[in-house]
Amino acid sequence: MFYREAGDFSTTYAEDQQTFPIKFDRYRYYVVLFVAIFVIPFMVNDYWVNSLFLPFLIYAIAAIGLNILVGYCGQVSLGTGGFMAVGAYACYKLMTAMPDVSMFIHILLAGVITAAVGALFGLPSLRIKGFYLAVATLAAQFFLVWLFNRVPWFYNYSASGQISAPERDTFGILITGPNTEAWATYMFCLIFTVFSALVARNLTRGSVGRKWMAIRDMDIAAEIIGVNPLRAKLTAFAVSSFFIGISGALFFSIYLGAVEVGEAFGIQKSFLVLFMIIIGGLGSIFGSFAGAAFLVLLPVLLKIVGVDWLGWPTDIVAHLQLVIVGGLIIIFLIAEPHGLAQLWRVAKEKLRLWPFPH
Amino acid sequence: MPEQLAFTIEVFMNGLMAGVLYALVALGFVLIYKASGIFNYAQGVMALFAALTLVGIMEGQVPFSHLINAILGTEVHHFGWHVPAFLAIVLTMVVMIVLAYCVQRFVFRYLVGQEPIILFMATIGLAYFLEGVGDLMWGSEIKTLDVGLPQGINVWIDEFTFEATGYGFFIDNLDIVASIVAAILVIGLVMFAQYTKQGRAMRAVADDHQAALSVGVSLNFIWILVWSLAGFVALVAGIMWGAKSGVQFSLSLIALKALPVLMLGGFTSIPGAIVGGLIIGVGEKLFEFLIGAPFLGGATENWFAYMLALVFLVFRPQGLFGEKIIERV
Amino acid sequence: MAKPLTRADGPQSVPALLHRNASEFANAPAYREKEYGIWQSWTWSQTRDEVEALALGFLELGLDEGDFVAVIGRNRPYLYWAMMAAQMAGAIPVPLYQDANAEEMAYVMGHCGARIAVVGDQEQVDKIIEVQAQLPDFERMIYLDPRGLRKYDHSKLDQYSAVQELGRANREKHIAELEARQAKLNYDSTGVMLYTSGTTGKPKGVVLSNRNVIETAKSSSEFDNLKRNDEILAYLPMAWVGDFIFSVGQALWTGFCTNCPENADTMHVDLREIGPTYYFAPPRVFETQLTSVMIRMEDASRFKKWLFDTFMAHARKVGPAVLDGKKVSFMDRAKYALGELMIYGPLKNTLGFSRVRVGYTAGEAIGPEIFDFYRSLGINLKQLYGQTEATVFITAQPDGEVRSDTVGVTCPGVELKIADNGEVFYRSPGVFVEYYKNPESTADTKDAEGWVATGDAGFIEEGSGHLRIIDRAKDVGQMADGRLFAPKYVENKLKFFPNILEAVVFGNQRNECTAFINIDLTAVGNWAERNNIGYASYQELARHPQVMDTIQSHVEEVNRSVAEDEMLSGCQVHRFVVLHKELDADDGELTRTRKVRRKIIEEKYADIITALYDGSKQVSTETEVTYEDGRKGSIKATLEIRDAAVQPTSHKMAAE
Amino acid sequence: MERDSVKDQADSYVTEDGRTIGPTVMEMKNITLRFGGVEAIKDISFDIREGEIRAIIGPNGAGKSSMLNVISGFYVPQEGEVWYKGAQRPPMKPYQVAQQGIARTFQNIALFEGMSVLDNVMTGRLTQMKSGLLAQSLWKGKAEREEVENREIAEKVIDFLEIQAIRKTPVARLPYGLKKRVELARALAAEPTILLLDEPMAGMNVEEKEDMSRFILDVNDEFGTTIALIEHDMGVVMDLSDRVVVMDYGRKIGDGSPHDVRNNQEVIDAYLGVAHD
Repeated sequence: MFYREAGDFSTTYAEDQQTFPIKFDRYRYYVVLFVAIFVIPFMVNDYWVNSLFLPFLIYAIAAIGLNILVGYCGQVSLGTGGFMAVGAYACYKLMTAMPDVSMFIHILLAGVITAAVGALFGLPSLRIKGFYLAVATLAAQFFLVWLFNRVPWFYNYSASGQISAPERDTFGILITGPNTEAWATYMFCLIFTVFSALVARNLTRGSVGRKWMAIRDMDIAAEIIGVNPLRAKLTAFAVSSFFIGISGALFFSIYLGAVEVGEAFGIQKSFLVLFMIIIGGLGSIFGSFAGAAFLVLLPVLLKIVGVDWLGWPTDIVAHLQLVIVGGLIIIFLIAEPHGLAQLWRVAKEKLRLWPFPH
Repeated sequence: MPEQLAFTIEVFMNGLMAGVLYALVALGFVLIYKASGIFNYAQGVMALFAALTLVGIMEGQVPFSHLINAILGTEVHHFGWHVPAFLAIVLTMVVMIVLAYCVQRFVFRYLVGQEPIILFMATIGLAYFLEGVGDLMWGSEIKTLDVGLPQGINVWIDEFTFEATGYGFFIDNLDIVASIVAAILVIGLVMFAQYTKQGRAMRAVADDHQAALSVGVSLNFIWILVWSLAGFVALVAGIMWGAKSGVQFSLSLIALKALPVLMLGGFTSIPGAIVGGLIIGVGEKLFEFLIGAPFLGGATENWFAYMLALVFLVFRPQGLFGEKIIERV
Repeated sequence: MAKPLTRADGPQSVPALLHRNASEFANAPAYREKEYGIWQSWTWSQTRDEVEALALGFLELGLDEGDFVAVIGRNRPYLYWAMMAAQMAGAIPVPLYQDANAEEMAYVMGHCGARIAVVGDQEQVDKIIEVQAQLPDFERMIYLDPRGLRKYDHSKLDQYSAVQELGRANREKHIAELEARQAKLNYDSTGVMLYTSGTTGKPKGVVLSNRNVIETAKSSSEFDNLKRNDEILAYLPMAWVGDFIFSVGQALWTGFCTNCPENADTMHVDLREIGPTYYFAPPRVFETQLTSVMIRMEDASRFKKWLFDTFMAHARKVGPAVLDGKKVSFMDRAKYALGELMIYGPLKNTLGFSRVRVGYTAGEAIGPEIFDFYRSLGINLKQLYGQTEATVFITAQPDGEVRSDTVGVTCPGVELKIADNGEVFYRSPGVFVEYYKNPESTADTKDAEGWVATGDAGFIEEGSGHLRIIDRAKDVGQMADGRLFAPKYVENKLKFFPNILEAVVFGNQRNECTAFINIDLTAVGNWAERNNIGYASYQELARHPQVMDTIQSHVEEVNRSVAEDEMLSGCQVHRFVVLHKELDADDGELTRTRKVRRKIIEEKYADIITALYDGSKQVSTETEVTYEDGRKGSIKATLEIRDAAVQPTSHKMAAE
Repeated sequence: MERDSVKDQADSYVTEDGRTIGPTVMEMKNITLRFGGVEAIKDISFDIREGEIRAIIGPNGAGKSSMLNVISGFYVPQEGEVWYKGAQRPPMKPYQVAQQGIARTFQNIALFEGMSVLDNVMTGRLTQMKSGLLAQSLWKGKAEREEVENREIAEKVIDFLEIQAIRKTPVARLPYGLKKRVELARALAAEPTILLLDEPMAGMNVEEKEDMSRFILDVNDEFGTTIALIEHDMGVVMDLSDRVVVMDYGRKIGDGSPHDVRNNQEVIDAYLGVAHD
């Protein structure tokens, strides 16, 4: 309906293969980006940032990561929490070991380290398939959490066994520790989120992405047309873990500030991120954002409605939340297995064909 | 006889008894998986739910009392009666059957023919849902469950072993009862699957839906049946675990214990589930005792089972009893 | 009599124009073709080089001045270049219809004695090879798409790109010669030769000079002020004069960009992608498109359908006025704007018309409601009247004076005159040189003063000065009182009503006109169902009084509009019958292309005609019919004859 | 069988219908393949010559597909050698075989249902795309160039097989016949030395079969691609192929020109008898 595509054509493959080949989509994307960069930072306060934007941005990265593995490469993983923990602890060790190095570097390095770990735990995927693999990844989840619990070196022998982020800045702007500005942390995470989205998009539309999807859609055929399954799967695990590591690092250093591995990165976290991509849509970058937004907003809304308006005890609201999330998962799997992203796609198709039905 | 060995044997026996329980839960998975191709992650939560319900009924709690109170501002909690354990168990079983029906009617009927992985995720959703409902119905505080099972150290074994080895084994009566019940149940289920009409129908469905349909087996019925069985297993597991360490969220984690058992034994093999269960049970206890606790700072049960299964699968993807898979194009 | 004006200044030939563009707007896009998934583009300078390379290649192959080069294939830049290259080399391009069968090709190529043919693909190659034997002058064939041709004997066969290579390789050798040949070209040298698809007899080769091409291109471009940044989609047969003028003439003159679709199946997608700003299509294209729109809307959701209907209704009300910049009440404008957002805009977009600035239709009469549909959407669709002999343009509708029933005012430089029998004559710089090797037909059509007979009868409307074509001149007769009798004109008006499928008007040499009517079974059938009127057969429906009333109202409406034209007022239908059977090609009443065979009908239904003229209220008749399976049968019927109200007219002509 | 001698002949060989085909490019030597107890292929030897269309025919369960799977490295025979381009092929994984220039289609379509036609065809190019992860993640340099270059090749194939109109359609939405064509496109995009077609016309109607046959022939003489195909339809085989191998119960019972094979008694008994099922 709002699309005006006549006269919108491409004369080079570069134009044809760009992320948003349709002008209208492209412009909309620019607008969103503009708002995110030049408007929001000047309006946010601590509450908004801490209850909405930070978790959204950070979970979005994690969702993108998991989506690459599950949605694009078809390898189900329940180890997300564990890998986020790797990112967090890697970041912590780096921060404390090299105080003067920019946080950007630390976060990225944390991602790289997580990627390595992820690839390691991806090795079995060559032999183990389907949800045998899914279960196998739980090994990573439990082992890693246990590791960070039991090996004091990881939490610098602190008495509590917790890790907490010391104050660090980038370009003189404080972005970790208690005394940070809302906009600073927001911008810092935003940069990583945008970066992750772009990289993920580039990978998934290129040859690597096709290898992944080939494996996902029909691994045998993929191998016979020349895709090296182990390579493809390992890259998927590595890239996926890279993003998850970054999100873990941010989750710890920027968002929480101090974590106890068991509760922050337990198996519940793995499921949460998995739900995000199921609800958002497997195999879609947009879906990762949609899912993250949805599951970040939902509890906030429930709390506002349940606790603040109806004045119910928090525990009941928490239980209700479980019911609702669980129910939603089932409903989505039944009604729209491809999630919000698919709804979006359909809507878009309708708009493009408007006023015709098909 | 050196103490170390004695300890080891004791641990071994404890492991064995834990293993039987794992086997039991795993069996719940296998039944559903064989008959419907559903990998039921919610099994553990079902156990929790069953236990909660049992306690609730025995205590005569008002279901959803918290919610009701929150909404109506009332202060209802108890009907003020107590239900005898046996009756309560029966009622709980009824609840589990109703649950089984609902699950089939409202969820999986719409997911027939979906990829296994989708079904799996659906059960994760189900797990969340049930957990939430359970808490809403009965409250989430830790409860003690006493259906009159013998508790405490088994004196006889203690003395006997003391005579024999000079060291008295500490074996909990509950564990003994649990393992016996579990063992009986396991045998019972196997018998059921092998020799009863429904059992055969169940296996028929497992082997070939179409064929089963064509010989007039009602899929819907079978599925409700297996879900009920799973509910039954969950109930038993719930009772045992609940009696042992109280009814609380952690109870639902026994499902996580059962997963590696399944990987080991294969999702479709009943003997696999049993043997796998025992291996895992014994394995993790011994590992913790011999390596974990002394060298790794303990609590290795959390992951040992998985690592074992993982490593095992890498070398034998078809599991303990599965036969070699020939891929075709 | 004014001599056709000549331009001493400015480029005097097509190649000259090409060179001008190549230097003036070197880097502007000249041609595009959707191939391999994207729009391959060539700038003007690239185009010049490509064309030159090919021309040099021609020279190397021994093409002489005055030779003919046949060009056959679907619209592709390469083939347009081939035509230009031929002109560069002093030869004359002859585009042929790609769907012509081997015989037709044999005739045309034999008639002009083409030495070289540039063709699209294997299909064309095979056709020509089939008839090669009959073509003494024919030498070589140049093909574009090598597919399937690998194994052919290449002694008389070259690949297009190979010829260009040849040309580039021998540039030094021939460039001087090529320059010389181009230098010789002037306004009077032949630019192109186009064969008119002869409905009667063999096709005739219309020779058009550079003057014809350039002058018309120039005037018509100015007429619609076409700009360099315009876009057209070239999808109509290359052999048709229109395509030549649009895609070569005007393209070269204004320097706008010509786009060629990927293939037939992707045509609509490509149209949508390009979104041309200047668009031509014959009426049937618009007609089928409109029906498809309606069909697609059929299964739209109720809400969408409601939106569509309401806004389209509004559009029909004010759309054309808005388009013509007439004054429209603010509320209507607002509602129209809303409609633009909700319906018109998206609709135009999906059809690919969003950017159309000038759209033309021509060739035959277009139904008013079809025409108005597109206009009301805000698409500036106009009518023009032209023919090959005039290098297209004779008259066209200027913006703001667009109507479905005229073909507009004379194009710049065109003079018109109407003969007594109503035939339209014109004279213009576009007037063709001659029919190739056919002096007598040339003489028949073009007199010494350069007036050309169109073969159509028409008249110039009082006041507006618009030309209105009424019929083929040969079909126009005279009534007893000498007034003009143009049956087709009236029949068309009648047929524009959805309820009327066919109409036959009589009156030649009579005092008044009468008509046979065939109702449109589907349209009227629908109406019947909606008003739950039961009917068993066509005949029964046709007899139904309400139907008769409706038809009568239609006839009277037509009478009113006919009466408005002084000249044709005599053609009002006084009495009519709704026939008891549908006119049918199987019964020889229509041609296979659904043209009415008056003679046969007049004989067959003589009784009814007499009844129409002897004032009787009804007539019983029996008619022989042929059923699908070929069996013959006959139907008896008693037909009601209705009198239709007619407008009083002055019998001026009769008086004289 | 009598034609077996052609292997010993000089480099090129002229078929009955006068086509000259090149030297041997691949040779199977005494291949035997077992699944557990069952012998799917029993001691079969034959060769494939450059630029020829080589058909493998035989009744259901004759082991044709297994043979194709051996060639494409999906099954590893217990006995026998595969010779390729004059050297014995070491045991290797299917993807390595593909990288050696052997592409194939599948009996029951194995397209990537989650992708568009274009992407599916592009997967045919994967063996040629070498740019690194970093370059791709930034969509710069080699990655970008590579995408465009390979897109061009893919588009040529799309154009060749006349599927431009469905370029961006998700394959899941395509009718069976088109899917088969897209699969051929994917295989073709790899610009293979040998193209293996596993029942390319299975389940097609007459026109579709004609189209497919035309495409196969065109591929063979436009690109000179060597083609080995399995086909049930005897007529099609006879029209298309230069030489035919006939299998029955895992044994080779005939090898030679279509003409020879048609008149080979054993073949007639074993195959033509059941050809009408």
